[in-house]
Amino acid sequence: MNPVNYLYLAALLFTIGAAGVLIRRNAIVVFMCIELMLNACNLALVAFSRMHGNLDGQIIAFFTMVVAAAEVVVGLAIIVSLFRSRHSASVDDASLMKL
Amino acid sequence: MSFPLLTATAALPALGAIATAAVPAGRRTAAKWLALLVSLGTLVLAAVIAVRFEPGGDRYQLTESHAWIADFGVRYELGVDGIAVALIALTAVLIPVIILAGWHDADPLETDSQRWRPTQGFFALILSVEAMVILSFEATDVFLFYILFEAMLIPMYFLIGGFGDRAAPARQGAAATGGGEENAAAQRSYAAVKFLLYNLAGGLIMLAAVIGLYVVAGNFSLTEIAEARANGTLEMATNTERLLFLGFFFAFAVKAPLWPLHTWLPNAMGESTAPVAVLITAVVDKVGTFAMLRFCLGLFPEASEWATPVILALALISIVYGALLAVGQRDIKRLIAYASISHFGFIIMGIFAMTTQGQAGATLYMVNHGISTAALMLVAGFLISRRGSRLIADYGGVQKVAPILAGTFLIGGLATLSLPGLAPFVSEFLVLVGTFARYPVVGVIATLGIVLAALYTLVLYQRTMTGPVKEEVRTLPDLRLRELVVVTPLIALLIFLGVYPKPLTDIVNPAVEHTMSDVQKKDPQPEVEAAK
Amino acid sequence: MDNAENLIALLVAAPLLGAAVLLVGGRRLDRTGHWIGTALAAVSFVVAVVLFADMLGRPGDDRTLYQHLFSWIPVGGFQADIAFQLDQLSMTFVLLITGVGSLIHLYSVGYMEHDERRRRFFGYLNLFLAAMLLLVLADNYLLLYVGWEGVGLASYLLIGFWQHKPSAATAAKKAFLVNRVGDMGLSIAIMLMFTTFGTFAFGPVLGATGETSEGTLTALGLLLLLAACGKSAQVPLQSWLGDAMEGPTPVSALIHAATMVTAGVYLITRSGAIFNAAPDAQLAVVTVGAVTLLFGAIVGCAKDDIKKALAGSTMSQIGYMILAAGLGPIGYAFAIMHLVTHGFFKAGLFLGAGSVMHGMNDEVDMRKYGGLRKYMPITFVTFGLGYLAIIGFPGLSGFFSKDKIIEAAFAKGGTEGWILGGAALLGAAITAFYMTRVMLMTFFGEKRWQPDDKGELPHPHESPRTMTIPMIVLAFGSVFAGGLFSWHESFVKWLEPVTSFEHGHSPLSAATVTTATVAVMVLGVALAYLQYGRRPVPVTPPRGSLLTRAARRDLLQDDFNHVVLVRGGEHLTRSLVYVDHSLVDGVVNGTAASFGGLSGRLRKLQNGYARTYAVTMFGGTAVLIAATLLMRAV
Amino acid sequence: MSTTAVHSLWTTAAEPLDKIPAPHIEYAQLAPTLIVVGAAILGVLVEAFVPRKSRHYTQVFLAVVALTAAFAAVVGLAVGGYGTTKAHIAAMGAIAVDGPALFLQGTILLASLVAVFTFAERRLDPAAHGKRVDSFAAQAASVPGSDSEKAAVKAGFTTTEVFPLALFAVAGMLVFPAANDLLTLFIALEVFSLPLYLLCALARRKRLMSQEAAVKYFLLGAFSSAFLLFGIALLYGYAGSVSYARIADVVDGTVQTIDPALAGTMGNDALLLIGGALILTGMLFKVGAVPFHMWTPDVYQGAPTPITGFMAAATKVAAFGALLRLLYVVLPGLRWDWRPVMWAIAIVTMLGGAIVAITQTDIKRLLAYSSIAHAGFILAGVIAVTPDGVSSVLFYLLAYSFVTIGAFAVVTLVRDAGGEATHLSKWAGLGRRSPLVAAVFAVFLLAFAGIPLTSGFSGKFAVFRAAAEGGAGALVVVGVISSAIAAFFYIRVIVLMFFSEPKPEGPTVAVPSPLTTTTIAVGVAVTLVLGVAPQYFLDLAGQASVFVR
Repeated sequence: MNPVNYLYLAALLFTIGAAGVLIRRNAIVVFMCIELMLNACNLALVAFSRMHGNLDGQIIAFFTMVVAAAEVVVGLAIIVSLFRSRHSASVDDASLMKL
Repeated sequence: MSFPLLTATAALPALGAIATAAVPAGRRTAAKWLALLVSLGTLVLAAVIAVRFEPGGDRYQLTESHAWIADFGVRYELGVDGIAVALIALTAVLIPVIILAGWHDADPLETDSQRWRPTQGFFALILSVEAMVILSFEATDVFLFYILFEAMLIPMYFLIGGFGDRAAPARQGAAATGGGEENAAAQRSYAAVKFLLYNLAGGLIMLAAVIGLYVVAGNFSLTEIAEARANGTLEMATNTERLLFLGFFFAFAVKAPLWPLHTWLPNAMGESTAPVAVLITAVVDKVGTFAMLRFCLGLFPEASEWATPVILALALISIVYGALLAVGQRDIKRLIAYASISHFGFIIMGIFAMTTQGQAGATLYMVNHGISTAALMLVAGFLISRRGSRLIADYGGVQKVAPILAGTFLIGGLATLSLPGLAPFVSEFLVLVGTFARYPVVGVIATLGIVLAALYTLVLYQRTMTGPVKEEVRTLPDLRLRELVVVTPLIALLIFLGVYPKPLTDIVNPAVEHTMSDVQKKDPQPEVEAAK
Repeated sequence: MDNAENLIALLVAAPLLGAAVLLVGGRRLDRTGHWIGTALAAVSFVVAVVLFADMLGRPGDDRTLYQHLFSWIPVGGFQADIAFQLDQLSMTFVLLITGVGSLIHLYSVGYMEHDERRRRFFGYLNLFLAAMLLLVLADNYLLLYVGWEGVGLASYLLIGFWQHKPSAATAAKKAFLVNRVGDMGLSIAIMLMFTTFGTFAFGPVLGATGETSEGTLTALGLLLLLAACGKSAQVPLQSWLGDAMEGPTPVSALIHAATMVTAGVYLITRSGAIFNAAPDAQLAVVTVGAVTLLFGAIVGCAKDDIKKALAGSTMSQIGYMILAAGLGPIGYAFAIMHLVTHGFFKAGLFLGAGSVMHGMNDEVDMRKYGGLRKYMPITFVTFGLGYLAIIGFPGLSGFFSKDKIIEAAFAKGGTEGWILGGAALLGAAITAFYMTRVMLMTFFGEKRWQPDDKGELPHPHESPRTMTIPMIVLAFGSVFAGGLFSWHESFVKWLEPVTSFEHGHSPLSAATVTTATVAVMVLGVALAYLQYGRRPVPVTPPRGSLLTRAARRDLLQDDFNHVVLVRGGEHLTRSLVYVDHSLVDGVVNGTAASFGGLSGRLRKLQNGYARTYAVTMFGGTAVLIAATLLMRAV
Repeated sequence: MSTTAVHSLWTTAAEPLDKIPAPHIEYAQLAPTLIVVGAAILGVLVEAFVPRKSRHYTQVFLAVVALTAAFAAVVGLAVGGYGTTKAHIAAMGAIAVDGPALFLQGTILLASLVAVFTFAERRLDPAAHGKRVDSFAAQAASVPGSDSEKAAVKAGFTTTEVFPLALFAVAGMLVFPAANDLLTLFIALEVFSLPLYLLCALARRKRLMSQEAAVKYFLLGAFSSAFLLFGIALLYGYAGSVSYARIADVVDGTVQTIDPALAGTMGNDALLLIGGALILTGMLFKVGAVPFHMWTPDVYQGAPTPITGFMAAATKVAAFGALLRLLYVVLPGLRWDWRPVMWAIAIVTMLGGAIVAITQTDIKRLLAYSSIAHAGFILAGVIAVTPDGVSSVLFYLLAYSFVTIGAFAVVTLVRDAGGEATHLSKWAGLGRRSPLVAAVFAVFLLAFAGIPLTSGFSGKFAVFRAAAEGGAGALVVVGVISSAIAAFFYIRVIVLMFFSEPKPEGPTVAVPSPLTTTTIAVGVAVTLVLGVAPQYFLDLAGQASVFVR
């Protein structure tokens, strides 16, 4: 199959993720959408890696996964602490600071 | 390497400022005396400059030059021509007077905390202004000048905003009138901010032009650039030159100030104490007109000529408009401020008339206007401090209770209306003649200014000093010794320079010749000789 | 006496020193001040006499002395010097100024006796003398201008001497301002001279009139005329003189009758060369003169205030002089001659008036005088002689000088000649009328004295010696000066080297003119007698004819000024203040405010919702990408 | 880890397994980073093993020593000529050791050092239960206002983890501007972002705001890094490599061997352009340029002030360093595409920051917006694609970072019952209460405003000059205009401090320990030195202005 299609898919996933970030209120969901975006990147990387016939893309994908994991740790920590102090994980509730 | 006289003259007040600021809170009087002595020392150094300066000699003398910011093509270059010497002398003379006049203006209030030391700050700021002004007169490096031109705004800003006089303010026109220390403070900081923003805006526009100049010329040395332009090694596209000129001129026109960029001056002079007002109009604003003469004409001769018609028109408007507004004022200080606007119109007109008489006259005008305004404004300040009001209407018949005060006030006023025999007449007439020689119509219209000047001065004098004695002024004391000491030298100078201005003209003339050659202009020949 | 020129400076220096000493000296001089002032004035007079004697000792064409003190304003081609020139013309003035001046100093000693600021008064008087002498001694127009404004200042200070009176302060201000308008003319004239001749010293300028266009000269002439109008209270700048009577009477006598107001005549005569070459300018001059001499005379008829009446007459008499000066070489000498005689008798009249007021608790309204001749005989006699002189009673000073002018006016020739001559004659008639009126209302008729504000009737008495002596001396002048001057045309001959002189060719014989003059004079006197001698004078002024009422108000000229200039000016300034505050300043504040508003609106975007921020980021990225792609596409 | 190395591993898999060619790493030249990382790891161990009461001092000591040593190492390298003649690519193409890298690393290290002093400050907050406390939460995990929090406070807990976290962040920042391939770039970004997210959440007072700031920062940061990563993917797809040099060659079309795949992707400029744009987005987010700036005010306000100062200074330096390298090394061939865009962004950033700041009422938000405006000014310098451009930006960053840290340090001093009094109205009359502090803050504000004789002016002049020489005269004009606007609000604060009457219930100025004092003193000193005699540092930046490829 034409590798370009994988890229289309990646772009699609990326956009879906972005859209999710923009429209979902729940911090956790938003965060998952971001993860989705990262994974879209991974797909693209792997596809390109295949096209160019070198491993760089795949290596980066691995790194990305690690980074994503780290982000989960940090992110969940923050979101949970926020949730515990506000009893809500809605991003929109967290708007003390504005203007 | 001879003794760096110019640096010393600027450094002394700078160090003095630091020392004064360091005086502990308790020792107020010590700070005052220190400041006074330092300013007098500066006066001595300035006198030395004036003596060491040879009118016949090089264009820039006592020069100093050191590497500074090579990366920006900036050098620490100093040098004085006759014009600079005259203005340095003016500054050095006025500052002690101002300090003495403002002796009690910054005494702390009971409400102030112990660590707040307004007095030390006041005199330190004045000295720092003196240092920067003097150095800016000496700078022959555009960048160095620009830096000082901008930096001196800060102390001025604190002087205006921090030390308004304690009189209940009286705002002009539709604006809300009303007393109260609160309101006063509000208007004071309004005036201060207005002053700073106006001048900062001007300065930033100039910054763009300065950068542009660097891009074109590659360095900032006034002498080098002028040379390069003269011998054609430095070409400037007409439009580039004009844009750069405008950038510079705008800043100077704000500072001078030229109509319609003048509106900060009445507020600033109205809200600040008389000595600070004098500092603004008599000393700091002179940097603007001086810079027009030295930098606008020196760096951009063609553009200057190109812009002359418009500038003359604006100057003319300033003259008449300022005078008319002065007539319409109800507040003594604002009246004097508008009068100054009118006078700055004359100075700028003289500079851009591009004749020897015009430019020499303009230079003398800077000096004389400094002295005369100082005299008038300071006496007005003494009056206001006695009665606690700036409204003309609150006075009347002062002449009867305080004849000496009234007399000095009258002399200041007569100087302002440039009565022959007093210094301002010489300069004003030179400016008029110089302008008339090249632009007769402009000269004639400008002459209206002398009638209007008589009008606002005499109206002011009549309303405040003559007529039946008002109840509130019946108890006003006459001038005290300190105040007499302040006024006497000014009046003496006014008379001396009015009768025998030759010492001044001797210094100034050669410098003016140079400027004329910068712009490659010759005085128009008299009709009769032209006919021959 | 060789190098007498070194004395010239002394003429100016003496009174100047006096002024300085008296004004700076302070209270400790209060007791002696007036004598110091008088003495220094006298010194200057003595010097003048010495120089005069010296001058007579030399041939007519070699009588001019020069003294160069120092270079004043040297800038490029502009070379102004402090230098004096003493020729017959200035000599005449110097003598008049110092002579009359000293007398009036003396008079003031008595007149100002009870004023606690007498020292200051004498200081101002000395200042005036110095300035006036500078004016007539200057050898260039710029220095003349200095004196010109100097006398203006002195007059300002002296008119407003009683500053606590608002009317006085206002009058002083008005005088200065109106004069400034005239000064504008002079200063512009000087500029024009500089651009035309490259100098403004008398010699070079007046010598080079041939080398420039008539247009320039006409312009110069008109500008100088403007200056003269201001200083000499000629129409249209005459309005200040009447109010100037607010000043102490000696001031009116010295400044506003004898000397300062005649400076205009001096200026025109001095600049004769310019006017001779500019007929149009001359025409303007004679017109102004003729109009003013009638104007002043008419005003003089209507005033009940004795000083204002005399002021009107001064205006009118100076009108004669200006007229004469405008006639050119046929008139200059007579202008100056009338100026001198007028200096004597008008000063005399004013001092007389002062003496009367002195006796009448400073009452100035003639309707409240009457029958005073018995009570102050000396005043009456001296005043009477002055009166006879001014109406041109044959044999007295005024007769000779005025008669010559009228003759010269006719000699102008053509219709102009007739008109001017006619005007001059008419003026003579009216002069006789109003002066007789003054005479009758003051010294004859029954007493119409009114109690003053303190409610006590005045006790008229003769004035002290210090006041009467000057009056007597001046009376002598009013009687004999004219005769002396016209003795073998001595005065004309004396001035000729400076002003040049030629006999006019009058269409009427001298005899005819003289008889006509005398005739109209008698007529005027007769009319006045019928009006004020036969019938009792009402204390409250009658409503009077339209003309009378107009004349009382200076022919409405003041009202015109008030409406047009004062009111108009006030409106202009008020509206400008508004403009400055709302427009010029408004623009700036508006800009600031608009930035504030913009800021406020942009701020709203920062609404605290993370997702909004994400949207902006996303949008930003989209735009960024689109832009980059577009860049490439284009 | 270099990708070419990986490639070789893959192709040589046939070889016997006992021979694994070890990658060649120049440890000496990576010393600064390694020292910091090592110290960070040590810090974690300290948390684990050192008893609580001595942790604070140990951590502070460790951090200070580490940063100083790292800085010494940087200086050593610079003196060793690695900034100029010996500049080259280290760690098998992963990291560049050259002038800009060293200059920026030096700046970051110094900035972090003085910032760490403010972290360690324990005199400002009133002692809780007789124990000195710093400005970080006693126990970040405990719910605000809960009993556990009270207990933690009572027990005198302090979050000494801030120091290792900060060190990790610093390590990432050191690598970020030196990264020479996209992978390293991405990793470095994450390495310094993640600790910062956490640090933001650690405020002792106003914890809700602090947490909110953390969340916002985290979500938006992750969002932007996703964009960055996608950009990386596309660029990799375009060039078939992530090493800067290689990509640059491909962009310039100067590659020797072109395999068919590469030929295919090379033809597709969309990949290149979109990828470039996405990477720019990621950078501009960190820089805080409009329209990617919106996190800045909230995060600056919510984060503990010492962290804000650290972030505002060090992050900007690192991000701009990376941006410079990206634009000057990777995408110079694309200049004609990105310059117009950057023009637009610079303009909106300068104006936007300045204008919105006018109406701010909270000092920290005010400084946030001013930092946005300054980002705009720096971008003006970035756009001039000349060595002068680079040096001017380097100089500006140096000047700016110290002013910023100093300013925020002063903010920590002005306190009332609720902790720091950041609302402007509370600053009224400060000049009369404590003239010295007010004067110092005024100096910083004047520097921000770019008044001559302060570092702000020298920096502004440098970048504007570079921009003008680079042919961006219009940008300079916009710059001065927005400076004029910006001046307005700086002056507003000065007016407030000096010309308005102090409020009776106004805040007090806490007397700091030598630590914060040092920070502020250094800030003032640098501000004035760079303002009056900047020549030496300009030379330094000038020598350091050449990127190695």
